[in-house]
Amino acid sequence: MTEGPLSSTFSADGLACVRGERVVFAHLEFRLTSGEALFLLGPNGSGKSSLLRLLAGLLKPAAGRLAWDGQPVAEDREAHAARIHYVGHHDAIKPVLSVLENLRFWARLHDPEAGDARAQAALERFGLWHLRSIPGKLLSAGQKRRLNLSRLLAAPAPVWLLDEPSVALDKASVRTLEAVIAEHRAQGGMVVLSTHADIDLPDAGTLYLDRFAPRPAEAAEAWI
Amino acid sequence: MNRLAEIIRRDLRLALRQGSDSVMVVTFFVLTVVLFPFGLGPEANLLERTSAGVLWVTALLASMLSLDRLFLADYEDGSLELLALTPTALELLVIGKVAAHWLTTGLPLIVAAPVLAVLLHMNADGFATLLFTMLLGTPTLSLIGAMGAALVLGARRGGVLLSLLVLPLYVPVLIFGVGAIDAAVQGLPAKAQLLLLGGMLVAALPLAPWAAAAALRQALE
Amino acid sequence: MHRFANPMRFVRLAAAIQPWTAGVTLILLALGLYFGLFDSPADYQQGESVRIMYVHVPSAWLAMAAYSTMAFASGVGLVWKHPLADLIAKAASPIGAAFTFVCLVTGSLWGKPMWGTWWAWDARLTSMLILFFLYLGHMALLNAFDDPTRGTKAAGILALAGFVNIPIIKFSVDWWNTLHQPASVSKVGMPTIDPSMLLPLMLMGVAFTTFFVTVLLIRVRSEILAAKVRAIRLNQIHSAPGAISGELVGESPR
Amino acid sequence: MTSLATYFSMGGYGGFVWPAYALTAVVMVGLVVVTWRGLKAREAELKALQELMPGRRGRTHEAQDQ
Repeated sequence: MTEGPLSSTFSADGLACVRGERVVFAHLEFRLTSGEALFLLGPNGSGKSSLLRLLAGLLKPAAGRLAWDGQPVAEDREAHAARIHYVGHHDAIKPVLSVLENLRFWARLHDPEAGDARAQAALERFGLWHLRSIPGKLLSAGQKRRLNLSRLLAAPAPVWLLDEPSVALDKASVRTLEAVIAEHRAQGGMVVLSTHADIDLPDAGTLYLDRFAPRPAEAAEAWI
Repeated sequence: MNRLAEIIRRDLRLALRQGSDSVMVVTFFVLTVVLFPFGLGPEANLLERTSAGVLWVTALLASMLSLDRLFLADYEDGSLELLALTPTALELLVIGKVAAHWLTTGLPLIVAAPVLAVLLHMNADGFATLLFTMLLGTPTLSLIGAMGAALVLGARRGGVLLSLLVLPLYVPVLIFGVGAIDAAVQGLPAKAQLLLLGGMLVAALPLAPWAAAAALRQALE
Repeated sequence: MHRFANPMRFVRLAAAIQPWTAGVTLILLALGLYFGLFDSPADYQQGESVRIMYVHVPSAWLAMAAYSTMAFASGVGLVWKHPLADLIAKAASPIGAAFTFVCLVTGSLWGKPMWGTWWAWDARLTSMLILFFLYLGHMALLNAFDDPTRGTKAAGILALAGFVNIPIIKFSVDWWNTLHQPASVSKVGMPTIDPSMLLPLMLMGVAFTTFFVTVLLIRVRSEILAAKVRAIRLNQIHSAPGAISGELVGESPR
Repeated sequence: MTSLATYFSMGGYGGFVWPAYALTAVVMVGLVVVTWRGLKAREAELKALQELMPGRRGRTHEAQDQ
């Protein structure tokens, strides 16, 4: 696999997130090492998606910092982007491209060296290989989600950030996802995910976001 | 660089399969130019004198037609997030998308322009310069337009807003594009205008993708 | 809290400065009007119509100064992420647009007796017209988003792009104008300025500037308070669900 | 009386000079009025909000920790 050092750490210190002039969470911290998984829990609006976007680098923290092996992530955005896979609410599938073309594009964009063998293996794993030449517009919601998840395997990256990955998935596919995550962790990968449905990850840590909700006074503080 | 080629290839493939954009742009261009003789009268002299301006103004409007969709589809289906998370400069990907946009809209305009120039009785001395100005000018339009398209992502009435933002910034390209052709038609050297057009392209090449990438990151926050 | 320099301190400071800038504006305006309308000679060429200059030229100055302010503030906002800078940019743009409009109309009113036409494609007027469109675009972009912070940030990028473009536009319009200058329009530029004309012009120029500062300060204060109101409301939605907060969010006394 | 009339006629340019000044005045006064009203509206809104929030928050947050 591509993990350099045997064990890496991904950590957050005093992280705060401001969305639309509101402090969503503050003083958030966690520490994740290779092979670990982290569940994000919390009610709607507690900032699970915001935290994942923040970890991915789509959002900039209002305060605090993210670090990889102690090095601030903000110092090298591209290196951080190479380390992560982000699965958000949208599946980013072009209706006129075939399943394989869709996957290949994202795999090569993430890693220009990514070979077709990996793409094939990824599609086979998620049960889409027989649909490889079907255009994206014909896929069901569950198939689209599985295609999106195939990106995780088509180009390697140590950190997976999954925002409700089980949405639209049937039971069998959720089991596949669990198995894929387990293998990823066994190879030294990290996973951070939020979910409403049950995804079973053995000995995964949990992060309750409502614990980092700002105190009422602080919430409006951003502008006062 | 591989990634640049990859995104250009994807956008071209998308344009090819979804079709219509290039065809629409060229059709608009041709149709609008053809309207002018009806508005101005078929008198060859008048048409000849206004041909450079008519062609450039119309080309400028046509190239704006498909701009608002440049990033919109990627924004709506989540592709833009993943593009922003690609381990490369977002500016590079913007250049790729602009290149694909220019190949599918700018280039067809350039191909159609000489035919329309004939319809407008443009002096044959101006043809080469017309092609040259469009070759130098339309990429600049695409670049400036990309910045506008990135800025209006998620805005209400983005399409109309886009033209308000972008058209004033198009003025210099228009002035020098038409200026060069007019000079050539009158037998004067057009080198200065062409150099200025080239200069604008060279200036827009780093600045516009930078601004567009900044706007895209804003849109994704 | 952290990087947010205390905006309420700015509000208090602005409120303290404001009466002074307002007072200076009034005094300078009175003086400028006196010298401009009574105690200055008519131009030997343009006659009394030259007095339009005392509102036209300061408007043009202010139109450009406001854009520079806006672009500078936007730059500060983008680089240092200072929300106050974004608000200054947001507050400056309608003022700039208003004075660009004044400049255009007074220019037209000056042009009619001088050129015999309401509008000539004179290089300076044309540049001002484009500047006016840039302002309109900026204001439209500011208000085009549901999330006001997104609007200010997008408009900030636009302001900077426009600022880079203004010299290019100015240059191209000048070039275009010298090429197309119609012979019938007599080129009446600024009259050679006599000291007796310079005095009211300067007075009005400074008065317009302090006017700009005064209005800008009020607008920024207003924007800060609006942001504070939004923050409190958001806080209520998220901390106290129920009838009271719902009711509060509903109304908006504008 | 005639001197006043000659003054206002501005050597025949009164029809241009006065509208120019009038427009400038209208725009300047208009800007001030609109801006000032906006400020007052915000102030009123803020005050109403703060009064509707008895005790819990309001002006006391500086006193709380952080």
